[in-house]
Amino acid sequence: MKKTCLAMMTVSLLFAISLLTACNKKENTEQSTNTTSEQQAAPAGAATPIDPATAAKVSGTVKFDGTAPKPAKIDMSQDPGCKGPNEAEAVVVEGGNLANVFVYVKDGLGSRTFDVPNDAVVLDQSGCKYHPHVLGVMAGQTVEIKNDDPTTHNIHPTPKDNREWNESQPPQAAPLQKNFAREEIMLPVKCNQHPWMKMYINVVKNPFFAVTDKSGKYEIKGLPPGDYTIAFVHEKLGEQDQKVTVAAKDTKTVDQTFKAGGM
Amino acid sequence: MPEQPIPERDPIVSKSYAAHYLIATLLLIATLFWALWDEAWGQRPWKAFQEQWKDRYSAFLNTSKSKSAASEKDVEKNPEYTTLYAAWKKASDDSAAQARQAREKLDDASARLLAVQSVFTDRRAYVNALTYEIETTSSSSSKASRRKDLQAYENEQATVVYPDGTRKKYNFHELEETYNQIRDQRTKLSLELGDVLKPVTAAKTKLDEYLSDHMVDLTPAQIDGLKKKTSDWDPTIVQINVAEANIVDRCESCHMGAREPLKITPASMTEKGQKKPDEYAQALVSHPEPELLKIHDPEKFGCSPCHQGNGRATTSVAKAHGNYEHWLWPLFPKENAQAGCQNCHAADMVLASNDVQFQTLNDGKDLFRQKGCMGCHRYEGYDKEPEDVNSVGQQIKQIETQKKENIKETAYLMKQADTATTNEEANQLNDKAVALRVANSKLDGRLQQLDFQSHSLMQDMKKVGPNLKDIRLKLTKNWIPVWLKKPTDFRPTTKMPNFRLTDHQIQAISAYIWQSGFTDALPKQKPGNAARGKELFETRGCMACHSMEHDQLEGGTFAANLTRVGEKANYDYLARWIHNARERTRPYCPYEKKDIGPEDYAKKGLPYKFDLDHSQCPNDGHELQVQNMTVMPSLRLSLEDAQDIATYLMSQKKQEPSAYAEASFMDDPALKEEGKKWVRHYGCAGCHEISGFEDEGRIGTELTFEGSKPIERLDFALFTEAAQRGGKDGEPIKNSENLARLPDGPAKTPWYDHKGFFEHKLAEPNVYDQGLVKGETEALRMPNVHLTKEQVLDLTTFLMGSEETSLPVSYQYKPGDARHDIQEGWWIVKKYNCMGCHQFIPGQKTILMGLKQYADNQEQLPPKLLTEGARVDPEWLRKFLSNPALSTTDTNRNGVRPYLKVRMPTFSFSDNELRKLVRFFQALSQQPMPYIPEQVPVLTAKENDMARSLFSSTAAPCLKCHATGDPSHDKIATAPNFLLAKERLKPDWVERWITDPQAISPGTSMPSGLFKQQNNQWVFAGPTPPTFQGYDGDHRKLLTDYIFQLTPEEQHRVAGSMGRARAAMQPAGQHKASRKQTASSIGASTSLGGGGSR
Amino acid sequence: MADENNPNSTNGKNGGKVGLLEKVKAGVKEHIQGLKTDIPAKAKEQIEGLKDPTKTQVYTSIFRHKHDDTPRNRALGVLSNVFLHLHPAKINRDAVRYSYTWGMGGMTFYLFIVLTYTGVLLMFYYHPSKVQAFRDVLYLEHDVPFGKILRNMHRWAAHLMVIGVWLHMFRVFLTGSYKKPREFNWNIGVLLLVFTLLLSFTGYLLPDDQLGFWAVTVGTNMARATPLLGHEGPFGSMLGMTPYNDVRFGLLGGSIVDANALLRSYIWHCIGIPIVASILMIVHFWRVRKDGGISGPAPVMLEAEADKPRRGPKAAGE
Amino acid sequence: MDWRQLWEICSAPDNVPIVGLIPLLAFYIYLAWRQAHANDVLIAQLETDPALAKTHHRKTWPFKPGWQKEVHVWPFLLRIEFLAAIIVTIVLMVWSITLNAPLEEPANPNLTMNPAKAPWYFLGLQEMLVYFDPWIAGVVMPTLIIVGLMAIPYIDTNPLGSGYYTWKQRKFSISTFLFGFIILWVAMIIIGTFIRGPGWQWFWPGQTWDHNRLIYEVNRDLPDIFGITSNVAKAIFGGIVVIGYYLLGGFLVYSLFRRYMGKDFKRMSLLQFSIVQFFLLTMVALPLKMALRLLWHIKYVWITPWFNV
Repeated sequence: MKKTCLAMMTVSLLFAISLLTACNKKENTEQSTNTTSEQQAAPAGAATPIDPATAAKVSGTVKFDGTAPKPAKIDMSQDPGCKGPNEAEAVVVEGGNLANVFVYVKDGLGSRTFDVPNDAVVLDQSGCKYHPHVLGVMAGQTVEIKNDDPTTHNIHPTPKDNREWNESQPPQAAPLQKNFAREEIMLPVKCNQHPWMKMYINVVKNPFFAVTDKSGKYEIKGLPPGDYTIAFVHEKLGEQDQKVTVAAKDTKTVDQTFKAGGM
Repeated sequence: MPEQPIPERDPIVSKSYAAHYLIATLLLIATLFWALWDEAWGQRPWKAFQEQWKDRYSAFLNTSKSKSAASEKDVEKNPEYTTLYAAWKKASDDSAAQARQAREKLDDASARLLAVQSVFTDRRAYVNALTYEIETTSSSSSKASRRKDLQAYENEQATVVYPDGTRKKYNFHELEETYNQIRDQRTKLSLELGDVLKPVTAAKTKLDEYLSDHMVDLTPAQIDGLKKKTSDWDPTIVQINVAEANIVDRCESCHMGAREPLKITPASMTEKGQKKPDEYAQALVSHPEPELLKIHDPEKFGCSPCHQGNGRATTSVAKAHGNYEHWLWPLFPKENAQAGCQNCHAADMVLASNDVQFQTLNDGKDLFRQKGCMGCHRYEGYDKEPEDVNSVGQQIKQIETQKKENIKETAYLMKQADTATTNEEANQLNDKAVALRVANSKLDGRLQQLDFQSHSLMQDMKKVGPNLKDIRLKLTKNWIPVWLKKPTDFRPTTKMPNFRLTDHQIQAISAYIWQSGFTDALPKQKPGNAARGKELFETRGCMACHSMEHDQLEGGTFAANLTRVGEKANYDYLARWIHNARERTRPYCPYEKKDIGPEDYAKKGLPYKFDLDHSQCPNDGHELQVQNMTVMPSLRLSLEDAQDIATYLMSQKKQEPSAYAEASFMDDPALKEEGKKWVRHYGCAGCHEISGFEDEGRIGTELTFEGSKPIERLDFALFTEAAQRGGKDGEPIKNSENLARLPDGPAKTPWYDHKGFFEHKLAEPNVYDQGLVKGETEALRMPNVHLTKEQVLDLTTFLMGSEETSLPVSYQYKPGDARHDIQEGWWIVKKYNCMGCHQFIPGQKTILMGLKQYADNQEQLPPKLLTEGARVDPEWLRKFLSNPALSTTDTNRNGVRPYLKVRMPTFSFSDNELRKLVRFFQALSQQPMPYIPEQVPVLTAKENDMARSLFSSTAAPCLKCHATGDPSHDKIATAPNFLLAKERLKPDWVERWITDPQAISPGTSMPSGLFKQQNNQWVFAGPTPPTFQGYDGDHRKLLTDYIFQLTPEEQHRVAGSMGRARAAMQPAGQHKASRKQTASSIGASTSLGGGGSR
Repeated sequence: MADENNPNSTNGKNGGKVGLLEKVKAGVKEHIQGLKTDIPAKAKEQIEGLKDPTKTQVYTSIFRHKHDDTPRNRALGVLSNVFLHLHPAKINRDAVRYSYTWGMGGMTFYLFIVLTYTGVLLMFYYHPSKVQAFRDVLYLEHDVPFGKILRNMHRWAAHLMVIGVWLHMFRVFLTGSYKKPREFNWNIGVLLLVFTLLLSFTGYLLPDDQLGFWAVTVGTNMARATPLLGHEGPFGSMLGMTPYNDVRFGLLGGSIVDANALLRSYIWHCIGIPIVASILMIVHFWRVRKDGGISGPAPVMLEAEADKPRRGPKAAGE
Repeated sequence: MDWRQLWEICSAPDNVPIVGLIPLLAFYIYLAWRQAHANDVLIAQLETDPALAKTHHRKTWPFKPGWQKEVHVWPFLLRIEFLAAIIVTIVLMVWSITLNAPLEEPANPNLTMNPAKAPWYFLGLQEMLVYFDPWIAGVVMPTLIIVGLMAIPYIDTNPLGSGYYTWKQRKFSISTFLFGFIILWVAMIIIGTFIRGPGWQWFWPGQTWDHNRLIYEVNRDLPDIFGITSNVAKAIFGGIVVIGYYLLGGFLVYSLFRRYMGKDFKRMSLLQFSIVQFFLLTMVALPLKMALRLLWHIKYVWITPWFNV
């Protein structure tokens, strides 16, 4: 009993500290995930020196092979507070390019550790949808959750390896500050009041990750030279890995294609 | 013989023995030293352990201290700490001057007291002595003279030299007074000092408390304490001595770390440069479950009652662990350590400490029941209903005799009274007669209870295997012999074990069973829709117990794997079974030992109707067995649903039933008699209901105390030697499949112990027949239960712990309070596999949680029951458990959570089981029984308005998720209707629930953070409706009270006001067709869960 | 008190006898002078005396004879010692040869002493009750300082003693030492053999473990079959012997080996048999002396002298 | 060859004394034999040379006139006794340090030990249980042993060999004693310890003690072999055989004595001779009975309603 109590206290303590630190940087929140990763590359050097001079860049496009399924229509009529585009975001394909694929360096960094950036990553709820739909974050990094809707949401992540929680956020409530301690890919987050609301958080231990945009593009910067396994993960289509060797100051293009059958 | 030359000097006289003596003496001295060394060191290997402990633990403490110091720094950075620190600092600064002054005064007073005291005590002694003489002198003259002496002495002036050098003279009385004065003064001063210092100590205590509360580990100061303790340690025997239980355990003489407050692992005790933790590092660790030690205080329980071993012995590791030939209780090996729990907790089905389950033992207990071990082996507590039925029957007989005697006695007494000589005597006799009649009436009440009891017990009796009386109605005939040959070939996960039957035995057995089965006609069932059946099968919760294997095995192993059920089953029977598995073909009368048919009912002119309410035998009025003895419940499906599922299941096959070879021998009456012999020989009736074997006893050994059987009584047969010696030829199991069942693989070391015996027996039950020449009826009968490695380990642990305990009764876990209710409840929870759907212990995984369809859809999982007893009214719970639909007409749904596709089944619990279950849930949540409902205050109109506005505000849209009874809304609801709350819930629980539901049911859809604490009140966290202006009451309480007073009309009104006019105006068509609700809700679910499922 | 101690001082005041004071002073002076010479002289004397401790009164009170290496003193050394006077002052010159005597009698006696001593110590820790007995042995083994070696020594000395007795008997037979005039002493010896075995046997049960229990069960089961007195023995049942009144019941104090048997065993082992055996031992040793010391090594006798008086050949031999 | 089994038996703490006894006995027999032989040589020499016999000091040890014929006990004997005591102490202590006295499970009347053995010094008697009924093996025999031992001085009429080792002068008595001690006592103990395994079955040294071993053995009674079925006839037949054995044996002993030990025979009274005869025949009866049992599986010779022999 006592032990768990103590553990809980430390967790809450850590949480409180992270809250404090996150509060300082509130202005900085409007960032796409791509840029976050870019920024994180620099502080990473502090933990394990990565010479920015030799840092390489990996980028590419993720394609979808086959006919994209028609996005399901969502009936939002049950809550008058929900307005906006009502299409499911499970597989978003535009011109053969697949969005919302989480790309990260899965293997090859060895035992390097990286500093956790102080900036919070923002998860916004508006139009009874999550923005972004797929989010990348470093373990321990603060996620700031906002509610821009005139209705109450509840944020309910259902992780496998992290602690589960479920908190309500009434309209105009203060943003929630949360973080995840352990690595976990495609950690589902949902709102119990709006069953269609769903997003995925990806928690990784390094700053080398990105999420493809509508045009299927991604970019990972600041990689030190080496051999890596890069993983492409999609919520429905699963994971695909690719090995890549990066030389100093390299600019590699790594493309990936998901097949329709994966569903 | 050649004459030897005669020596010059007489050898006898001249021979010197000096050298002999020298050597002998030296040897003697050496031996003495050896004996001393042996006593001091040779017999005390623990000294070496303690030396190592001092070295290694000190080193470990040094490293943990630096860690602790770092975390202390972190805590100290905390603003709260800084405030407290500042407060302490300020207090101590403030009081410093005052304190110094007070201390000086105190010191001065003490010195003066001392000065007076030294003179005073001396004089007082003289006065006392004189007084004594006065008291004891007899002559009055000498008394008088002594008195005078005393007087003179008391008046003498004594000089006191004060510390400041002043001298003062006092007579005795003045001296006494001065002494008392100064003493009182000093007391006052020291109190004053205490007052001055009080705020400082208080602040300091607060500061220290804060530190130790906020440190995960020990504080550096605490670690320093440990370091000092360690370095000051003198090697000595550490022992726990409890005379009451004859426990003398010196285990901690070597296992020095066992009770240390820090977590010590072998790695942390490994010396630098060592690769692997050595013997010392392994021994010096802390106890892996410190929580357990809190419940089982080592000062009372010692070590050996749980771990066994020879607690007294300190001469060698082997001796201390009891690993030698003549010690009856050797240490349980690490992997079987939980066997120790069984010693006292044999009656507990589930062992959990601090919500952590003891999985190995719990699984062992489960397996023993699930695999039907108790069908052949008696084990105290398992499957005890048949025994209870017997004892109840006996009690009934006894009471009946008693009653008869009483009646006789009454008549006799009354007769005597009539002829009594005096009225007094007559009255006395009459009184006695009256008392006896009252006694008889009480006995009648008792009889009634016993009748209920036996009714309950009949209902509670279950068999592990199916009822084979129905075999002709249920099964494909030709499939039966194939199944008997080797059940695992057909269904690898079946509970049916592999008997080693010859073809002839198979033929005989199947012939007997077939020919003794019922031949009644079954109602024909309409064919159903397989696709819908599949849907229902996967969503109604069938898979909490049953499994299906397409790509991989999915579902529970509690009941059968249905992958190939289509090959063996009869559709008509299957549909009926799914509709209500408890429905018997014919009731059985245990009194007549006969299956009762319609003809028996017809004879008495009764309708052929039998169920739990019609359970009396038409022939003799005795209690009938009216249900199938299966734990399979009724899911309250409509007949069409059952037909759909049955159709789906019938499609599950790998080959056509017609592909099985014709088994015409099953109709051969000649084989029947022989078959009966084999059915009896193999104890089939232990698990199955078979005609002619209803009262068959168990064929195996009783296992209740199997673990304490002397090893000589375990028959290793030809492998005794091999087991004792181990080595490469020590492993008797040759079959690779069975070999894989051994938890540690093929034996390398000697395995002549209980563990070795059980493991080998379980892995290959006939292993000890190997090499023996035996007749077919003499060979070991135990079938191969095809266990996995882990299961063998679990069961071995269970059996090893099944010992006759030598501990006094006060040590055994035989609670008489609510904990007993918990014990009893777990048996039922396990019996019906409640844990397949519900979570009872945090972290416990249910079968359903593991299913794919719930991975993204957890709100569709059955509710967690972590605090069920605190949540619901026990009376309501009883009603719910006996009828989960909460309705007698509209039963094809869940009573509380109609939005769940998974169905809470009707288990037809007996009154007995209902009582136990309700008590169990209450006890599990520490709720008192009986429950007296809390009175909810009636809200004023204003409060009602406020509560309503909160209840319906967009910030707390309760009715968005909670069902309202409006079908169009309820199809998207994910929480129960508030109208149920009044009868169902406990108000205090509701308050806790709406504050932090995650703490009560982790992962629930109900969000936390709705309320926040403000001025010792819980207020709504979101924007409060304007009506709350100026309200300073507790919002949480208000809302709860409102919910408990909610009427259907109010709810309807609120729902309507929440912009659900459209929903409310839905065509009434859907409303009335409640029977169709299943279909519609399924339809809804597909569109709804579209994102997630399948 | 003070008055009595120094009468001079009070008198002096009263009488004013100054001369007396002077006298006392002189006397004290003289005695102090005396101290200077007397004490060193006495000390010297004392040291001289200690140089030869055999002359001190303490020594001579213990050893009643001088210790000069004279035949007389040697003889007295043996004769005046209660322990050694079992021996004669002088013995046959060859009787000191180990190859002849094997020393088994002496060793057996020594072992008996060891057993008595260790046995007494063991009795401190042992309770002959069913509940305690086994625990006490465990306690001895694990708790008592030197308890283990104590028990081991008792056990092994007992075994050694049995072997010693056998070998002693063997030797006595081989040297024909039972022959006239030592027939009776041989019989005593046979009885001692029996008592040695009984001592060992009664001790076997005392740890109350499986080994002792079954050994004693097997041993006493034979008593069941005692002719006439055992219920399974010939004619036993005819005489009304049952398991509850036969000789075995008498031995065990019950029909099975149980608490009573343990107690009986204990009392026989610790009191009964040792007393009887000690008495027999005393007789045995006494008879050795009285029958003319140990038998040999005697001069060999020739066939022709077989029927002549025993002393004959010896005279001829000189 | 099962060395482990052998080691297990030999190293069982309570068997160690027996293991020690064997070399000890061998050593002392050798010691006695050496001296007996020397004495016999001396006797032979003296018998052929009566002149020397008159002057010789008659011991094999050297002797010179002038040497003391008797020596002081102090120190010449006592120094040896003390030395012996020290050595015994050393041996005992070393033994006690290195080998623990056995302590098995607490006594449990419900759990029979297999084999349940008596203390090692009684194993000879326990072995006899195989061949005789308990009343003989357990009661009669020990009594006879004690009585027989006590009778020895009174029936040994040979005046020679008193006080010195000899073989020639006491061939009969020594061989009888050796037979009794070595064969009937020590050998039985060794059989009981090393040969008798679970179920008191015969296991050769090095054979594994298999608790499951079953042996087919039909034990018959002697009268059965002769086809005697009636109980009375059996009793009479057995009685005749046993009495006949003693009568015939007695006669045989008588003739042997007369033939080879005329002088001894002459010195004996009738009672002495009958006692010698009886004990001798009884002693010989043991191996005979053993042979009957082990080789021909004959259990009883004489069967009566009251006792069997």
